[in-house]
Amino acid sequence: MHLEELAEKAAEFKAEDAHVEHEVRVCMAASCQSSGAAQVMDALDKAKGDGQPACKVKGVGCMGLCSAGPLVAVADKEADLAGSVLYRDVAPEDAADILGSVGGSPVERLRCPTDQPFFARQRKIVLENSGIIDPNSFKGYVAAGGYASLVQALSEMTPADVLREITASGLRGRGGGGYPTGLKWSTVAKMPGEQKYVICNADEGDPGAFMDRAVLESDPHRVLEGMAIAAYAVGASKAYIYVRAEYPLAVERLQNAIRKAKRAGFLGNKIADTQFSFEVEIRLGAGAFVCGEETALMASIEGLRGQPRPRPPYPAESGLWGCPTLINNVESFANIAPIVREGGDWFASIGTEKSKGTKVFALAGKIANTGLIEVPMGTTLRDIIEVIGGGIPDGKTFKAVQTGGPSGGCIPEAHLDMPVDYDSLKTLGTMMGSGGMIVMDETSSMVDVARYFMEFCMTESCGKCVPCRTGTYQMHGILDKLTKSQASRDDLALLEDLCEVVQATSLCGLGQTAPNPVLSTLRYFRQEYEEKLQGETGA
Amino acid sequence: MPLPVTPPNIRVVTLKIDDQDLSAREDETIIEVCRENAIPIPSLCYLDGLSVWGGCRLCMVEIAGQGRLAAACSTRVTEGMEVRTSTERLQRYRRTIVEMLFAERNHVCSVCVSNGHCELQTMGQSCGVDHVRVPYRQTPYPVDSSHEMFRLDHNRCILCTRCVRVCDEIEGAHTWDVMGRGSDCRVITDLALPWGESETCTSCGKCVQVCPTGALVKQGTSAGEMVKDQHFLPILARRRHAR
Amino acid sequence: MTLQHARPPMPTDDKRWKLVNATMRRNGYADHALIETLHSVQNAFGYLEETSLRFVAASLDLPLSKVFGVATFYHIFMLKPKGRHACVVCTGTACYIKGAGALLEGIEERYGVNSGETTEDDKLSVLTARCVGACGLAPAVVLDGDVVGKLGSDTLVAKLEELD
Amino acid sequence: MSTPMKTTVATTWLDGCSGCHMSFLDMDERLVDLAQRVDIVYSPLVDTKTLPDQVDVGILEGSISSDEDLEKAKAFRKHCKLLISLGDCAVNGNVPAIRNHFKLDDVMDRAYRENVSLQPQIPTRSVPTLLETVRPIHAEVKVDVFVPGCPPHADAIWYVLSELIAGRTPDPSKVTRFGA
Repeated sequence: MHLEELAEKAAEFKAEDAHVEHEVRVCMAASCQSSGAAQVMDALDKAKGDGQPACKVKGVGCMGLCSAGPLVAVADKEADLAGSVLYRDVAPEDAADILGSVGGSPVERLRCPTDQPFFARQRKIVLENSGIIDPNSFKGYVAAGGYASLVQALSEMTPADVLREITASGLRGRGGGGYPTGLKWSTVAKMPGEQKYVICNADEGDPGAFMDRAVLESDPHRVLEGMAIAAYAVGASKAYIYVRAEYPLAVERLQNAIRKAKRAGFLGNKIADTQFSFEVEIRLGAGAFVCGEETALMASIEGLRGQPRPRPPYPAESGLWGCPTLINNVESFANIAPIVREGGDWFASIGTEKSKGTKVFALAGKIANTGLIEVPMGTTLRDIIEVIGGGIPDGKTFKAVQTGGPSGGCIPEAHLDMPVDYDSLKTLGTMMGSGGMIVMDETSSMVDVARYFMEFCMTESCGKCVPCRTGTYQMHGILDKLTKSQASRDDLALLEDLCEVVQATSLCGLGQTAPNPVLSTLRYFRQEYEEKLQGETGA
Repeated sequence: MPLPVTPPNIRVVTLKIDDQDLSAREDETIIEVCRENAIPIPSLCYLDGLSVWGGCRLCMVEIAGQGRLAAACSTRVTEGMEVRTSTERLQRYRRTIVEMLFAERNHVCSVCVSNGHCELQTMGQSCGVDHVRVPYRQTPYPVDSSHEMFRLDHNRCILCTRCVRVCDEIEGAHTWDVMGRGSDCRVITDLALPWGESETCTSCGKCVQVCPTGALVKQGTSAGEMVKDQHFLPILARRRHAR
Repeated sequence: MTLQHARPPMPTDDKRWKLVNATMRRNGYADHALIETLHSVQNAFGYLEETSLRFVAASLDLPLSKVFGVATFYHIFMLKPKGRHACVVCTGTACYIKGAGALLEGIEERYGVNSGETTEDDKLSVLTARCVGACGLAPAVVLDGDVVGKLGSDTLVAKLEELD
Repeated sequence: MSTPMKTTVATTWLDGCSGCHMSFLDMDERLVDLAQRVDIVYSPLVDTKTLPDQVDVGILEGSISSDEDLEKAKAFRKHCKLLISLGDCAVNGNVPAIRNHFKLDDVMDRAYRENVSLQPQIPTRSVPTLLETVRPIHAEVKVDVFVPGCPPHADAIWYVLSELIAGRTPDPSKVTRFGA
């Protein structure tokens, strides 16, 4: 198949909806569904009946502002979110009013302005289709230009060409570590061996992070397309998506997408009439955070206890069943199709010097606009929290923002003007992580937050290595004493010692980063620890 | 007896360990080279003849030019590598790790059948653990005496998985494994039922011999009487490997 | 010398074993299908009973201890039956910051059960999850599979009371 | 009367078997030598019944299991310049701490009711109240030197005391260990 044929197909699919002028898009991602989006969709379908042929009620993916769900957008067919009329907190009873407004004046009482910074300040690459196309529709994805990058790669590029574009793009792993994607792909491509694997890490585990979930629920084909391009570039023919069992909707949509892509010939044997064959299988996680670590994840795919093993050898040399294996996370793969389409240089023109492109963040906690955003790398924390996030609700003041989940740290007010990228966050003692941002206000105790994360690491420690297994237990014990004002100054010193040992000696990333929330809160909020010391009153 | 043949394509590299100039095959790990050259490297999970586990983290060493410490058991030597095995920092970390092991379960050395012959006890002494700074976890564990020849005392287990590996890799029975996660981990036989009821145990006793502490012992031994003998392991491992 | 491995017969004539068998067949009875198979046992029977573990071990030719090790490593797998209703309280960061602890306390106060426990009348199992990804609705619980968000402990207990 | 040149030493046993003190006596003829250099100002081994205000070296055997043990440990800490934890019970709880795996009430019942045939009753007077958990000395007061062992060998005690008297910091790990 050539690009022209695919373009014809896309035009054909578009033509099926030629009579449609307006779309009523209902967010059917997990968060809005929990607020009753399915009932809203039903009501809209019923109210519409066979009337209004030029109007189509369509389930779409995440529109970002999860706290205002269920969200419904009324748009001209080709319009994006900014160009649509958005309604918030929609109830089934509002169906008739919304349908009545199509092509006329908006329902003001439900309106959620789309010119507010939350929408206007975003730049969407990963989420470009999210909230616009129907994630269950293969045709919708193709009509929106989907699979063109795969076909382009297969028909017009050599694997080396693809590697060159990915390397030129400067894309770095979105799972948190920030390892250059081009370098990783090239390493796997260079490895000898008939059998290689591609793995998509969709075991999004950081508490407070739901970016990957939204991508999988909103635009599953894009992830498959990225994986297929990766497989072509590195010489793999088999892939696994390791996804959390706690994300049933994402799993369902992925299964549906795989089935349809296979039927259409974008997965399976001889894709797009080339010699390239590619199979994708879903593997369900079973409730183990440590399986986000790549070697533990591979153990889990192999049907074993999800325990990490020492690296090297890295998965690129010896991964799944000892074969060279490429592991990237959902968001990394979701960036691939646009990079191939627009070119590596285009991608590299977005973001900062060392962190290219955009990043999807999940805003949660004590912030007005809870939800999902995508901004260029280098956007300041202040912009994200105060402008896009709408600041702190209930008249409270900002205290800290936590990034990087249990491996990250808390950033105080003083550093809010830091542009967000991999390296700047590292200098602040935290990390990008997968993109969760939890905002805390003056009522949150930082010692308590540190204890919370340590408890998380303690229960998620796999138990293999001694420093992580016993160290997280001991650190948690001291933090617990601190929150109860029962700890002494010696305990605090011991806590700092343990942080150092666990960080330096643990086997995998979970243990090595488990002390980060403690260290960063000690760095910026030591006062709060001091105030908690037994028998001592705060300074 | 024919001399062992070095496999083709395996190069010899030169490296420095604690200022000693050494040469080694490039497929060797740091701990192997150290043991060949009588440079002490502490470890409780590594055992010559079993697969590498990398769990105790006592063999961490410093490598010049590398920010992170490396585990000697799972790091191969490279040309020009400079290794330090016993800096002040490493000693401090090892001491803390051993302390946390003592605090995790109930190692009452004075009344242990392995007293005087226990690798953890010896490790504690050599790391300068004269007391434990962290609080003891104080969780009681059961003792399984159901096997007619052997006994399992979870109170003295350090989860090194030597028993699991020897049973799987050398004996081939895979009677042992680990259940649970984190601090709740426990070694188990079959479906975590009493050892004496195991359908797969061949009573070969290899697990008992490789256990570094008094967790796996012979029935009928009393305090200080359990002496382990691991000389069979490299021999069996070699012969199994040769096949 | 190859020793043939004989697959065990189904433990009972319960039709649900066929579902389990189907999963294993789909994966070619490969040992790496263990976790998939345990998922399908739990979906079919609600939990992993000793009989199931033995059956799966024998079918996939895996050591019993390995199967048990895997089943107890992953928190999703239950070795005991659950109550008629399951309330999973999300303890992710966003929910924690917004009061997941109070929800658990509310349940404990009313029903006397903590996370991981089931009420004596088998009505309700209380569980926790590390993050259900519904941070926009914090604090959230998953009640019998449905996410319910923005809860206070009073409203949650009221909802639980409505269950039969 | 002690000459001012001599190091003053106080010892006592808390929850232990007094075996460490026996090991102390096992220094045999070296005790004569020791007596030239130290004055034992308070100890179950001597007659003095009150702990002087200022002592150079305090030696505690046994773990802290009762309110009386705790008081003694605190008094030693207060009056001794340097405090030694002698033996495994003092250093890590050892055998007395095995009772931590049971509820205190069950321990009391076992000792005073279940195993008693004549007038089983829990004593309420003239016995110290047991603490909920048995703890090593350093869990309650700061300890300067730890001498593990069950009991530590007389040679180990001799080594530690000689080093201290000579003004050096001993390294007990060279000569003793847990359980040794």
